[in-house]
Amino acid sequence: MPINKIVASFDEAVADIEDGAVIMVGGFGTVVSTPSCLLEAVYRKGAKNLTTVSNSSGFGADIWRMQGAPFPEDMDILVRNERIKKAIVSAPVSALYVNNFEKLLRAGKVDIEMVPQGTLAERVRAAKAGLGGVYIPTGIGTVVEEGKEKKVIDGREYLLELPIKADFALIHAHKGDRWGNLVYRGTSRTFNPTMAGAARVTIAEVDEIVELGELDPECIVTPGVYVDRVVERPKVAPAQEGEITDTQALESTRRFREEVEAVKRTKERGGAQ
Amino acid sequence: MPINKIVASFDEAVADIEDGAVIMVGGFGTVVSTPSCLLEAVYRKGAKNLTTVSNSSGFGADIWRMQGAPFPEDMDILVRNERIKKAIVSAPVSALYVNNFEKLLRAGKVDIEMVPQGTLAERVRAAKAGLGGVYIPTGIGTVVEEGKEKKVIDGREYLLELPIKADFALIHAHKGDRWGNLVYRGTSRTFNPTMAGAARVTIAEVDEIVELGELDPECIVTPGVYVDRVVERPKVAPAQEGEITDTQALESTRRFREEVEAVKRTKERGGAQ
Amino acid sequence: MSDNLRGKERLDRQIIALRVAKEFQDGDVVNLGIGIPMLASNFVPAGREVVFHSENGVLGFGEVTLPGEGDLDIVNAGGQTVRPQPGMCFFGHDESFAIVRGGHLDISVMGAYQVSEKGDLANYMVPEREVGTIGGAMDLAQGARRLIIAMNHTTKEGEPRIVKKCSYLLTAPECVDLIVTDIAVIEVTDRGLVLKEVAPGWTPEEVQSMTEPTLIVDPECHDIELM
Amino acid sequence: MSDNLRGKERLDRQIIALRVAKEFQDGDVVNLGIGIPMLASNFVPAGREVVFHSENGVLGFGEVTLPGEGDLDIVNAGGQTVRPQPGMCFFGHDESFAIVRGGHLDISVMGAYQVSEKGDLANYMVPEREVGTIGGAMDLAQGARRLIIAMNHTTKEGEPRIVKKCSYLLTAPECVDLIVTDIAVIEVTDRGLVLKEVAPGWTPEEVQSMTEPTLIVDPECHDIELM
Repeated sequence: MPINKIVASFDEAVADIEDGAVIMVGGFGTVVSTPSCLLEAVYRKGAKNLTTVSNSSGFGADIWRMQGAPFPEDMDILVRNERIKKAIVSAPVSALYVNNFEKLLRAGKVDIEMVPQGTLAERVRAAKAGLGGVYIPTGIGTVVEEGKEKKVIDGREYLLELPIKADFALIHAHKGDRWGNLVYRGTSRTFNPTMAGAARVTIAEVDEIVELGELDPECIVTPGVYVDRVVERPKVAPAQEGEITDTQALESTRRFREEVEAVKRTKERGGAQ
Repeated sequence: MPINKIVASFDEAVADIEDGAVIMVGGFGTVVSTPSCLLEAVYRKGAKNLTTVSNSSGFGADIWRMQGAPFPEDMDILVRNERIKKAIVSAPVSALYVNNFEKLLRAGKVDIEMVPQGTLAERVRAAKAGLGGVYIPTGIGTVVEEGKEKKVIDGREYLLELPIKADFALIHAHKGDRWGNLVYRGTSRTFNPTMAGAARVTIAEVDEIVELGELDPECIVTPGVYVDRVVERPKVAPAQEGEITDTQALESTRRFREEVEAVKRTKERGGAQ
Repeated sequence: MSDNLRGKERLDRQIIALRVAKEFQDGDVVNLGIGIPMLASNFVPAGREVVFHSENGVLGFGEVTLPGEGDLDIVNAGGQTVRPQPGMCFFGHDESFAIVRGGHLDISVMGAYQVSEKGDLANYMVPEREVGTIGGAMDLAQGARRLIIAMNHTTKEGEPRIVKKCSYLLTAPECVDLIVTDIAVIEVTDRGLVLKEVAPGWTPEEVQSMTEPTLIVDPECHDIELM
Repeated sequence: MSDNLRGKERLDRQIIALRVAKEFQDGDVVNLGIGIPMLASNFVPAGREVVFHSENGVLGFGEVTLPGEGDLDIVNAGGQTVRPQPGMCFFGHDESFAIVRGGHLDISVMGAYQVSEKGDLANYMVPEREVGTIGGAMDLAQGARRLIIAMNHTTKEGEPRIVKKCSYLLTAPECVDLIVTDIAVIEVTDRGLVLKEVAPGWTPEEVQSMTEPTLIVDPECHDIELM
């Protein structure tokens, strides 16, 4: 029988994610790197008391709709619906933007383990690569040290960092085939290939499913062996309803546009006047 | 000034490899994955008392000339000329073939630290990734345990394995550009991308140098940041002189051909008769 | 071993590989060691799709090809050219062993010098030769979900290779799941070694006489199927 | 800070970024943090070739582009679209931080809340807000060969950000090499903080009055060049 990891729908793909599950969620801060449709399906499924492992905690759909992203949901869909018991996360909040995660955190409604981004990547990789732990210098001399074994190796201090094990990894890739081989697009790899294979079950949301053999064997980033399920995004994104009401998003985009324009002017005139 | 990591000759590329240096050598067991011309240049340079880090210890040029490999020298060029003081190696000898390294080893002319292949890869990666060490389960209950710290993590025993640091990494890639970006060909990646960036200086021998921008950014395997020098193989390989005299090589190739033919016959008739 | 068994016909290397390949189920990710195991990529049962891993950094290759045929840059761990297949992909050594160590292989098949009744494996160092090669054997022995050993049942001198306790240096303790030899198929279980199949013409008693630990003969023990 | 300094003209964010970019030498591999640092990719001095790294997995991108221009799949760590360039390549997070932690970056540029006279950095957690974000800051602070801080010299309330000892939680101890602010350029040395440059119209004494630790005024201290 041919191997076939392709699953027909997002709801089917996440049907066994139960309350209390530990889920890794790929991506960085941007929605285009995020498994948006899988997150929506987890929300619809109703799973709660989740422990999530992710780089960031989401900004909500409005800011991404402003950018024209066709699938605008990010981690915020689980945050604002209070599905998360504990977040293992590197960049939970933003200096410029008060997100829903920050509100929950201040309200004491969610536990957090904040992890340096590179340490998060390495701990996820350790789980995938069968390592018992890794010694990492990041965080020495900071609160990240707390409760961790310290060791001096070759004259330098390191912290023992343990693998992060998870039940599911939800990732987003550009193209995939029935073996689970994946390629990504541009800077949207981020945590997606790192998390692929690091959980008991890896589920890949892809922009497009292609025939076996269509992906160049020299350019496959995630070997199919790491992937259990592949599910394709709809070719036509659902229409986004309603006004964009997020004033923070509008404001930060406006500010950034002004800044880039100011940079251009500064450059054109060769510096300050 | 444009960044230009391209070096004009193999001799120039290895000119600063001094006696007593620690050098990583990419590749697996096959010569096509090996930086053959760099190894020849190190031999010509005369560097001795080297510590080498490699998967295997070479079979000599004859076996590869028989296969039609245009650049047939492997680790054996440093072994048979007794340039190696110590080898950190995974597969030093062969069950079917007595190589020169085995002769030196029996004669007590070289030190060896034998390392499981995956542990070798992980220790090299640890050096490149700035880790102090990694806990690895491989080798528990074997001689590999000797002298190593053991730790039970989450109910399983692991060995503390330390990074392997080196002065130079000599690697072989298929194509490279002036920034040092590299792509490989087929199964010849092996230790090459793993070692790229793991030493103080990484030198890449490539089949072809291409213009910046010719390599697909989605398919670059080794980012140029890991590579210090790029040197191109001659487009026309030097003529190989002399008869192939290695009787072991001839015999093992003959035996293997017979075996594959026997497999075909067995398959055609649907099993044993 | 009695003299009358010494000359008795045993399975050849191809048939051992063929028998090993029957273990591969649809979708299995399988690593084949150097020697007999590698031949098994040519004997995948018809209609099954199996993904072969090789430690030099490839998943999804096909049959071993003749020397001189094939691309020298598409080889298995023995350096033998193999047929490319759709779905194949390449990677470096760190990723290759993340796959092995991280438990992403369903089956590893290897040769051996000795296997103990507890499933200890010795396959890298021969004392009489004073040297050996670990290679990927230790990683594969402990990393794969299921370890199958393909080997001759006895040494050239007729000494058992299936022993109570390995006298050779261990590759990994308690790792072997199944042993396929030129005269038998034996499963390593918590109760001990269970004889599941014998080569045509061989009896369980004859296999026992060439095996050091006591074998439990499976009530359904039968002849190895040769096709 | 005296009231007459409060209204004095300081460098704007673009000019701070322009000054930072003058530090980039040919061939440098540079990571730019969110905020002012990111603007520096638009100010690379003419004729120099610099390779920008961003922790989301890219090396070799070009200038920041306007919102709505550019490809959402080619962005810097702030999620801003950047111009693709020949030689650019992409990778995942484990590789991205192997590059950072492994010492493969020449320069990291970041914002900060506070820098101490020893070069301690505090830039992730504001006590009054009770929350913060570590992100890649700890990795970058300890991993890059040279750490440049781009920030305003004082808080909105006029309190110094360059302090004897950080009152905010540390990102990393003793990691900062150079501080570029809206009124000065200060080098962190073993002898202490050395004032190298001042904004046009500012005196070393005025800069000192807005800085907690004592500054060593470089004999060659001069005006920051604005172009």
